[in-house]
Amino acid sequence: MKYLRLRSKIDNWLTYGLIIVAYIVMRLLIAGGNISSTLQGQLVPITAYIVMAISLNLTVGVLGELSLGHAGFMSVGAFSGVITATLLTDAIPMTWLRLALAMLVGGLFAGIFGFLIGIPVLRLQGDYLAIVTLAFGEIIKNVVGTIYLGYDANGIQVSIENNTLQLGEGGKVILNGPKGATGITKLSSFNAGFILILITLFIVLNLINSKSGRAIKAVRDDKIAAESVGISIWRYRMMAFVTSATLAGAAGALYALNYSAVDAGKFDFNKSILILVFVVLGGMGNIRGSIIAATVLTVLPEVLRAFDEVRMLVYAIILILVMLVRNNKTLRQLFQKIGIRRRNSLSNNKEGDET
Amino acid sequence: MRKHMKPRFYLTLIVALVLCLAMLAGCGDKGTKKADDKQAETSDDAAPIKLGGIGPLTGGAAVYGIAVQNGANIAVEEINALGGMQFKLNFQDDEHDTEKSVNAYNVLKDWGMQILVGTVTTVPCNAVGPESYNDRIFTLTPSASSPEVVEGKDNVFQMCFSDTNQGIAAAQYIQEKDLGSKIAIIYNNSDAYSTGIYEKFSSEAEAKGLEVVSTTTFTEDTANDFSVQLTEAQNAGADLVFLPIYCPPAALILAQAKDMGYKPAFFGVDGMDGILELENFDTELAEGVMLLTPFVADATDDLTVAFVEKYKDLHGEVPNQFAADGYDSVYAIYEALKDSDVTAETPASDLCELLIGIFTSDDFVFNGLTGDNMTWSKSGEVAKSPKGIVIENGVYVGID
Amino acid sequence: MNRTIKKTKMVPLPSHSIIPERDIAQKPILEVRRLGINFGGLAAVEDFNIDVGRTEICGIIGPNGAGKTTIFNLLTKIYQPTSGAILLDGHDTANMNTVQINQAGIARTFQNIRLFPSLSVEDNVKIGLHNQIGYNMLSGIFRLPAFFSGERRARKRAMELLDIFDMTHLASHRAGSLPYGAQRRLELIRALATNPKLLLLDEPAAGMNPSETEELMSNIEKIRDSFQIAIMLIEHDMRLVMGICEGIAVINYGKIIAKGTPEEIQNNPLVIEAYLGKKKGNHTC
Amino acid sequence: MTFLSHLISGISLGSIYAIIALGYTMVYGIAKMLNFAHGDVIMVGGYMSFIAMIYFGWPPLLSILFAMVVCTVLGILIEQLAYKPLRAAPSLAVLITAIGVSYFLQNAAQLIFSANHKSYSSVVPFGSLRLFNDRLIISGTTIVTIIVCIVIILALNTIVNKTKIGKAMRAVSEDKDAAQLMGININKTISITFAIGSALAAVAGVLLCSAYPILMPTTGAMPGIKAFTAAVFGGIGSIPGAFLGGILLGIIEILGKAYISTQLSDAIVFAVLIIILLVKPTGLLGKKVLVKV
Repeated sequence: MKYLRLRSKIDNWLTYGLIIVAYIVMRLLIAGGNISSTLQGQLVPITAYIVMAISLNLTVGVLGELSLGHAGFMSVGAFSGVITATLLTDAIPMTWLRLALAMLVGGLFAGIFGFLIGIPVLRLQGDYLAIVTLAFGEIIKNVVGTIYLGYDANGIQVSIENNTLQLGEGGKVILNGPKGATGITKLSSFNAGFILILITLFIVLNLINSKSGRAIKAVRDDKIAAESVGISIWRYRMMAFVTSATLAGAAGALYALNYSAVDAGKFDFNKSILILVFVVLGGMGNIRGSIIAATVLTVLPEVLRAFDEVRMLVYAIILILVMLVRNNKTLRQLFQKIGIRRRNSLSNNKEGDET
Repeated sequence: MRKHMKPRFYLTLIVALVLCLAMLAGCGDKGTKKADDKQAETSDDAAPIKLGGIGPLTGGAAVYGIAVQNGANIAVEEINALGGMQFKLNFQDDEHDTEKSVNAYNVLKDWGMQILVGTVTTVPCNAVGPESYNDRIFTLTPSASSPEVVEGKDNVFQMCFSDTNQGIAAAQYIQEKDLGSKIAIIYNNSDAYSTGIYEKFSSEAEAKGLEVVSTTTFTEDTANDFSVQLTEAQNAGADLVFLPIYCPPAALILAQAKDMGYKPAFFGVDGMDGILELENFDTELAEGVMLLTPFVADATDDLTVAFVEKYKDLHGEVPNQFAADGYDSVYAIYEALKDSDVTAETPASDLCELLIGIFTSDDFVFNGLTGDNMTWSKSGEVAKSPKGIVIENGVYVGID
Repeated sequence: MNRTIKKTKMVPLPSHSIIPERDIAQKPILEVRRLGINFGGLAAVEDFNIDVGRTEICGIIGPNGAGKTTIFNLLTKIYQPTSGAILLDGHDTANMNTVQINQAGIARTFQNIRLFPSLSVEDNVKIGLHNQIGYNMLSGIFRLPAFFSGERRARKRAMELLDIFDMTHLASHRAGSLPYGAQRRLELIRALATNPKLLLLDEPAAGMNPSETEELMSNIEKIRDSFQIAIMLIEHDMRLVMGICEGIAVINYGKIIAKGTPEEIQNNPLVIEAYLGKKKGNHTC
Repeated sequence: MTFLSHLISGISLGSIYAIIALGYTMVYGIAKMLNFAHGDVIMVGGYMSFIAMIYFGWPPLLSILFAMVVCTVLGILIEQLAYKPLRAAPSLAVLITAIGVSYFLQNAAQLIFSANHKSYSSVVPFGSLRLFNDRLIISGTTIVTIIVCIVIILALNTIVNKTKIGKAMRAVSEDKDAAQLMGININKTISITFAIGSALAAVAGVLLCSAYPILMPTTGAMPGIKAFTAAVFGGIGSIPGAFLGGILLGIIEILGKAYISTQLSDAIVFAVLIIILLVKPTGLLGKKVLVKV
């Protein structure tokens, strides 16, 4: 009995440990100059995707609701973060503070959106809920792509659909409709991403292992039973959904501020699906699994560049095979027979499903 | 039951494997050919200068990236065959995505890229440009046309018209030739290129006193049905429809307009090039369509003829403007460097300063597939004159 | 959620009370008047009236499909009644939803066990204690002192409750992996954890063997005695019903056909008819 | 009159969504899985008929048949290789696998047919129906698509309700385990469902490309998502619902473009979807599932 509680604790510390060790290894590699530009350039997106995967796991794995619009929250966070960072350029010279504020504002806005979207979404169930999250993701993509926003000495100007900004001298367009935001001052760093992961882990793991997390899991397991013991499903679904959206928003800000340009079309259905793939591959409700899957699947396409034009085909085949091997007993045994037993069982231990 | 199914499962597995292998074998041909090329390149005495290329080779925009890659490869082969300065092109996929584009850029950096030919599409180029600016790697984009691409970056140059210039040129052209009195515009507002041209065109048209009677849009996701846009243009009495878009939606618009019995003049930009080369396209639909483009595949000058011939031989397709841009980009770099003593050992930053100097010097004039007497401004925009083209009897004909 | 229901006028009805003597002095914990629900025009429950005393154990019996579980679903607002009124401890529950009903003091178990199968036994009970654990989301995330004290108390209480059925050794098992009988007991403990005034048990002895049933009976009585709450149960096991219930209501086709003490019910011809069919020579059973 | 003509455009677009949605809903209704690769099977159907017509010079009807055969084989192959091993796995695993299949088909198509766009020739042999002096035009493809939709609905209804395999399908749809206990071969039933769904996809591909004659490897992706939306709109699993949902989606999209904004038409479509689902949480014609407690 104590053993199980202890194991869950050890499990959490392992997750923190994994992140910290990975961070230290990367730092050492960078310090020693032994890291390729490719990998170094991917560090920030990897951290952003890890946060995305963990946050989506809260909705999909812990709450048990399929969300196909997670990229929408990333988008809201990305653009509100970029706007914040750009507006504060002169006011706050410290880049780290500006980045932190941008992530905070990004998270806040995404959280507000999550709440507003949650009101209708969380009245639905199952596949219908999923399609409505997809719909919101598409709406966000569509609408953000039509916003023009700029500022000059007189303040901020916004227009929708047509660029009617009348900026004075020294004015700057931040959001430029379909072109998105360009000329962003890059603020994100690996350190910031690392800290955001730690914060995310802190929030998510502590939430899961508290009274609220227990209620969220209860709602996942059986809604009627949860209500019958006085758990408000609306409240806890909303809690998970908004927390998830907020973290996605912060990750979006981190992600966007790592590039000089970002457009609304980036955060589309395919991006939502990509993050969902991280979660499912890593194991539902398995936070460490999400981290590993997000990292591996972000690096994989780069590793596959050796395949030239068949690269994405190979990626697709690997994705299908991994899903099959992970979920089909016969195939798993077959693979073990072929002789990758050790590696497989090792990875099974690592990514083993909790559910 | 299980026992019955197992063999069938393996049977299907085998069938699929055979299919995969067959496909890989089909691709393998290309692969080995390429490897041979690479060997041929490296067997020459001088070590090649490393050119990096970035563009979408997979996904929805793949057609543009692949065209640039193919065009650039032809140029590299030709240049290497001349002896003397040798090039080696490493072209990486970016899936028309900013993140992947920066990844591709870093891959190329690890490879030792000295000059960047890329990126093909605008939004990724906005993300890669600042990187190459910081790293001091000379960048010549074949086809990323937005003014933001070159803005504030002294090392980034464009081979194609900037959207601004195209928008202005189109408005000027329409006014000068008096092509239409009432203009309707249909543009893709989820696309930076299309929106960029539209914005400049509409302000320029206003300045020139052209009457724009209808402005409608579509997005990548709704690029199927244009009945609403066309009806609106028709009801507004537009006699000229300006289409600052790529050819696939343009082809749909032409077909749907014909079906509606709406027959205005259509005026396109360089993205419309390639419409006649769409496989199985009914050229009658495009009869009378005008476009401003720097390149047409059935031009009769020697350079174009030779290029088109070679491209068809290698890829079985007629090259479009993107292929020509890719080809020209490599040649422009070659022209700029051929009299210098740069080698594979020259650091990228030295090459960068050198090339910036040459490209912005007054006496550097480049003649290529996509224009004669091209020069570059300090900002990185190209100056060349667009050709007005009209489609007659299924072929492009110069208007002038 | 808060659909207003047609309220029938509260007319003083002749008491249907089968409340045991010790509870008569006090207000009944549950008063149900003319409760009814239609499913697509079909009256699943109709004109259902009952009073339950503060510490009464009462039973609802009836053939399959008589509407017994529907009554529980109405009492807990999983279904919204189409007519009638439910008064819990004298308060009208018309505008309450399932969650509020539980917080107001009704807890229940389900005919087809509804545990949280992926959570541990201990956590299942802690979910029942949820509204009594006094810390909020932020204390949970930031691990403020309130979190630790709240969790400590919850754990202590959970163990006390599990101890009623000698289940403390199972605390760390997954609820879904428990044997059937243990699941039923756990569900009861979870309901009890919400600190109810009225406990609804839907076939608590289903699937239990005679000795387990025996134990359950004594436990139900023990719970009533130590928690001083009312218990209403649906059961097919006549030994259990006749053994521990003080009042029994018999339902058929959604209506009460008889009410009374176990002895009265056993001798009621209507009940015998409902269970055995009319004596027209049909030798059912 | 303008409104009428917009309405007809909406119905044209909607009929295309409807025919794709029929395949989606059929597979979902029986196999209970969201087959996100459906849109890409449609694309394959488009390419196959294109090849048959242009490269082989076959007549349209034969080309359609060829596309149907290829897609059916492809559908069965996908089902056997990618979905069948996951019969016992959680539904999300199947969803992700379907997405993998979708990536695979798109990229394979690009390698085989090249990324270059192809211009499709309509298979519909007659032109548009012109009324009121050309002010109202109903294209031949629209008429054919609607007729085909109705034929498919009737055929599916007959198969599902009148045949033995249909009975098996209904049983599998209700309860897989119980169906298996009753001696129904679940794998065979689901395979046949996929075969039918894929054949429908081929027909949908041909009609999609006839209506909007540009063919590329990503042709099926967006119509696929829209049709999925349409299927949910009508109540996923309901065959007439898919038709109704498709038509309505098309009409809303076109009217949204015409009267509100051409830029935000997608946002409008999805907003209407959300509103409908809030009023009718299981779609227009979806069965309301009463939770048994």
